[in-house]
Amino acid sequence: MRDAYRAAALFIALLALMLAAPGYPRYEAAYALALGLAILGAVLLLDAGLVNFGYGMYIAAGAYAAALLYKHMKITDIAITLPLAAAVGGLLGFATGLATSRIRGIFYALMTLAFSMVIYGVLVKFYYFTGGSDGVTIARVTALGARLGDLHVAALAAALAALALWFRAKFLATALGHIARGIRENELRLVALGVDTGRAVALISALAGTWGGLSGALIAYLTLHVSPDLSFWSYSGFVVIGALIAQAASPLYGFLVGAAASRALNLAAYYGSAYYPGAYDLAIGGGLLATYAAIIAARRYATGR
Amino acid sequence: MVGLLLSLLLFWAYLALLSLGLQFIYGSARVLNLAHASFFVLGGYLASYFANWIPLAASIAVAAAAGAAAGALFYFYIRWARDETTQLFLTYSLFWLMEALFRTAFGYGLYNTTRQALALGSVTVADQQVPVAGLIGVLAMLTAMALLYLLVYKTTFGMFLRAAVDRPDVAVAFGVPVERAALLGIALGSAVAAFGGAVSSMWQNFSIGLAGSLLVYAFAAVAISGLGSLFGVLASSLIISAIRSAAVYYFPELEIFAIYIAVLAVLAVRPQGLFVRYERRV
Amino acid sequence: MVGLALGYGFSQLTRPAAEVVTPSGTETLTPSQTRSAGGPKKSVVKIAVVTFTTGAASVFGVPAANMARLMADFINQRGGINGARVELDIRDESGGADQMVALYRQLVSVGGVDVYIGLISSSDCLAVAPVAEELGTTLTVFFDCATKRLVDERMMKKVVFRTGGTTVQDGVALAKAVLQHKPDVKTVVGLNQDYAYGRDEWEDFITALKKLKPDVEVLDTLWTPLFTTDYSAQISKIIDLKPDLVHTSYWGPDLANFVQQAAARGLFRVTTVAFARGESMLQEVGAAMPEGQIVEGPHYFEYPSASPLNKQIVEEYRRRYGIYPPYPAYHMANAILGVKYAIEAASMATGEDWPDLSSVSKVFERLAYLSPGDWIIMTPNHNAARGAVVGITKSAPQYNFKVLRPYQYVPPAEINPPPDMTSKEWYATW
Amino acid sequence: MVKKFGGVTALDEVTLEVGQGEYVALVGPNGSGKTTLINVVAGLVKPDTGRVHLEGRDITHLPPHKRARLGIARSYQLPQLFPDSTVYQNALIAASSAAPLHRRPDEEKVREVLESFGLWEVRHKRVAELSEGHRKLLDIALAFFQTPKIFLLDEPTSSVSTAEKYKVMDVVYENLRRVKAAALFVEHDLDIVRSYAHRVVQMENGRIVGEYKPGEI
Repeated sequence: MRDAYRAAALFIALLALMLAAPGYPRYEAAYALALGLAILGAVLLLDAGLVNFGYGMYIAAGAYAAALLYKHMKITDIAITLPLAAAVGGLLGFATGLATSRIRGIFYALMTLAFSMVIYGVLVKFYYFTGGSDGVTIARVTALGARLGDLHVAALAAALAALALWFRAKFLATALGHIARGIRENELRLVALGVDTGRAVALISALAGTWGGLSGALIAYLTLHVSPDLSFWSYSGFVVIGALIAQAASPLYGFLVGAAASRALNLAAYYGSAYYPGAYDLAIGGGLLATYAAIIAARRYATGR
Repeated sequence: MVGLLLSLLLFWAYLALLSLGLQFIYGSARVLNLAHASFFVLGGYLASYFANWIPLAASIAVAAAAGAAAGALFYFYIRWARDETTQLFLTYSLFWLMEALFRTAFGYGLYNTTRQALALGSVTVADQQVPVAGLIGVLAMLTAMALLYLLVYKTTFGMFLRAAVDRPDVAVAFGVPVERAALLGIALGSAVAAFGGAVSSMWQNFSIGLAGSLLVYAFAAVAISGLGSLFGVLASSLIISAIRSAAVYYFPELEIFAIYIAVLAVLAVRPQGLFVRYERRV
Repeated sequence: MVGLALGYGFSQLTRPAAEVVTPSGTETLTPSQTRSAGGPKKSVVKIAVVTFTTGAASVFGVPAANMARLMADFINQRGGINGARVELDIRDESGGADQMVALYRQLVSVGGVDVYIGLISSSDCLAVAPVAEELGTTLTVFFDCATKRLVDERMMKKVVFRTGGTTVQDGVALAKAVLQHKPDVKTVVGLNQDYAYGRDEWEDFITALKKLKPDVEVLDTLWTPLFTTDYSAQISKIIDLKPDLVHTSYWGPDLANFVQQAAARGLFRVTTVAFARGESMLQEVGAAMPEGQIVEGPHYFEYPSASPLNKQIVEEYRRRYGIYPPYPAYHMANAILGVKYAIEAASMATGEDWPDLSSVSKVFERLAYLSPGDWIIMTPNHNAARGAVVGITKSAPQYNFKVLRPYQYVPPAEINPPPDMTSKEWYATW
Repeated sequence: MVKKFGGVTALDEVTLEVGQGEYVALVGPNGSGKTTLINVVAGLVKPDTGRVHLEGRDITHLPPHKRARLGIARSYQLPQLFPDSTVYQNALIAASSAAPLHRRPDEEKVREVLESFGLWEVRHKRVAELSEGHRKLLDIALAFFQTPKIFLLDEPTSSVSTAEKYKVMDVVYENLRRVKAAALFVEHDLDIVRSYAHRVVQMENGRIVGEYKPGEI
């Protein structure tokens, strides 16, 4: 039960933050939580030692599921678009999981990168269906008919983040969580212990895809616009690095640390870009390095290794 | 038909120049560099910049030398990576740091040496006007390949290199300077990349954001060829160039896809790539 | 009805003189005669300027940012906007639509900007427009993006405006010019970037051309990803097809790459190329651009040759930045002047020293003002009804790049659908 | 059963049967095909010809993880553990391979197995900090979460000090007897063979060259 209490506490804390924060900081906090869901998905795969360099495709799948439902069928209700986005992300995760069930290491990273670039190609190419590189604009988001403003979406982000924390705690405790660790550390032995690691990878990928889809839908509700860039390799790289930071920071709360770090870098880039054109790239490159080094140092200090 | 073959040849040279360095560095130091295309672009920038004052050939040489120096710096940077994920992390950050460098140093404008390349004139082949610069590009690629091949398989340094990369622990026991081999391997690979960029500046503009899109082509070439094989990446660049040129000619809508679907097909059938190195058939 | 003749040279660039001007086909706002000096005195107006200062599109964005700096100085030297000094906060547009939405929110809240002028990429405009309308706190003016979806899908209702034209003007003006210079054109090949801007430009051009000359045949349409670096395959195919005309809307490095590689391969000897919005790269491409090509641009520095305002701006721009102002620079001037006159006209109309956003918006919808490059006539759909310049490239002794000789200005009435009609409906009426 | 690797014949017409609860030792010089035979039974290696049966059912074409579920457990000459985890976490992973994916692994069973292998006291130690003996025991213990029917022991006491050899074998056999599992084990130390095997099979160059009672060697 402890997981549920912990998740509820996080929800209340986040909700309070959302209510207190004015317009823009609230938007940034909500976007960080949305990114946190994607980082959680990438962390699930990292648990199994799988660096998915095309993770953005799951985010794009969820975001476009929500956006295209609006573009073609004028559906704005999150009761429909949110579960569908999660399902589409999960399906894509399962499919890529099956395709990569026997593939590990650098080849896994290359293959998932190739998948995401095919998805990127689809989103850019089918201009009349997907809006091409202009992406899709969502006029408004509703829940059971009522129009959702910034605050409501922020509250939704808080709820999903709490759900993510509960899920993470559950995942770490269940057999699948331990099996993921087993795949990372010694897959050969795990097979000899009777585990179909191919199926396990497919399942973990499906879960990662589902969280990616949810993250994509949330980003769509927040920014009211989706573009193929979500599936480009540099965005996936950003999520994977956030996940590496999360993994180094803490098994349970890591994804929140990763999300906060990535959004903080974005803010630093904003303030820097007024004075120096290279600020954005410097903030991302330098910021990531500094954060990772800090966490490794903290980890080494803590365990005295 | 001649047009198709010509464009195939030119893009083949361009892609091979881009991918050879990436492959050589992985082959000699087990480093898959996410910022590899940035070294290629660095070469293009430097050549374009210096070509305003010194002759084209000299500016290409300067760019290649700078590439080697940058490669050496990169070696000391990447040595911190204990495992693949840290390596991925460090090179991803390096990618952004080099973009910041490009934005500050070459932020505005288009960098190319097309003016000098145009002066080299062109040759007509069956009603197709072929720029001499393109032929130089193909020549440059073939010489780079020959140089690397000779070096790896015909010199003691090459032997050190191959030994160091296959079994570093055993190689050290035999007195192979593993560290120095990796340093030289990376420096040479980066020099080839910068040289490739410098040569490509004869027909292409260099600007911010280019490294990001080029990397995907280089990864496609390396994925199809298999990691480490120099001839493999030469062959895979030809395959990709053929696919791309055919796509443009016969089904232009598919151009973006064609290459990535080929990568998926190869990875599905032979994840380690079509021309894997450890079968020593180079 | 106000017609803000607003003086003719920069020296007269002071408060709007209330003189009725009736540019064809649009009515404008009349200011009340007396203006009380009441209301809060605003000493500084902070304008965010978001354009590509780095990256492939910097050849577009930096000239615009430079024009913003030049216009701000000029306006400040002549009493600013309604007495308030203009302060610019120039930001880089790179990072994608996602990033632009976050930047917009940062600027209008934490950044404390009064006016937001920005955006070259259509993807960014389409992302920021709905957020700006939903927040509704800041006057938002798009100065360059050309996507016609902002108009056709009525995305600009409250606080968002665009002082630049759309792909419709480019396509129709270019089609008419092509028929003028190559009346016997039969076969055409499209070579455009594979994203909404490229597709819209091609669609508008070929629809107009086929309406004007139904027997035109499209041999092929080639699509290349944005920022492609190698065009050898496309060039070979065009040389094989030998069409009478090639249409392209390439811009930035893609245009430079294509022209340089095509010239080296002798493409211009077998066909003529029509460049939609090609004017911006004339100076950048320089000698590589051959003579006899058809180039269209929303602006061209030699037009209007008689206007003292244009001559003064071109001279000052060249003195400061060493190049003639390409059309993105003119687009930025249109936007900044539009903001100035909208605020000042609203101030005259309402009598308040610093009018609120809704009255500024009401004025801006029906404003007509003289900008260096053209008369800017705003319409109720929040978009400017713009003209275009088309010409043939030619060498000229005093320029180290190809200029347009001859060139002609195509007035707005010829190439703009009426405000209440979408481009599709308008083409149907031809 | 025949198995060739390139030119080398690892297994040449080998037929072997292990009865219910029987302990069979495989002896012979290095390269005599002992480990290959174990790998074939475990499913890591496909024989060129010949069949593998478990309780009458032909499992030649079953993948390794299915064979493990049917009760073919194995240990390794060099212990195959989960290097970055503690003993307890290693056991949790092994327990999870027997549990339904969405449920928690049976921590009661973890305590039970670790205690029966004398590893409970060192459960929080990282695998790298364990003694050679403990590493061997953990390697074998991990296979006990699948209730083995037959246990393939690949040199269970190699690289363990002679003093600890018998301690290790006693613990292993006590657990084998507890779950009534048969054992096929490769062993060089003839004293161990004598004290623990019901039957001894000698192999050379991929062929079975002799079968003896423990007392006869």
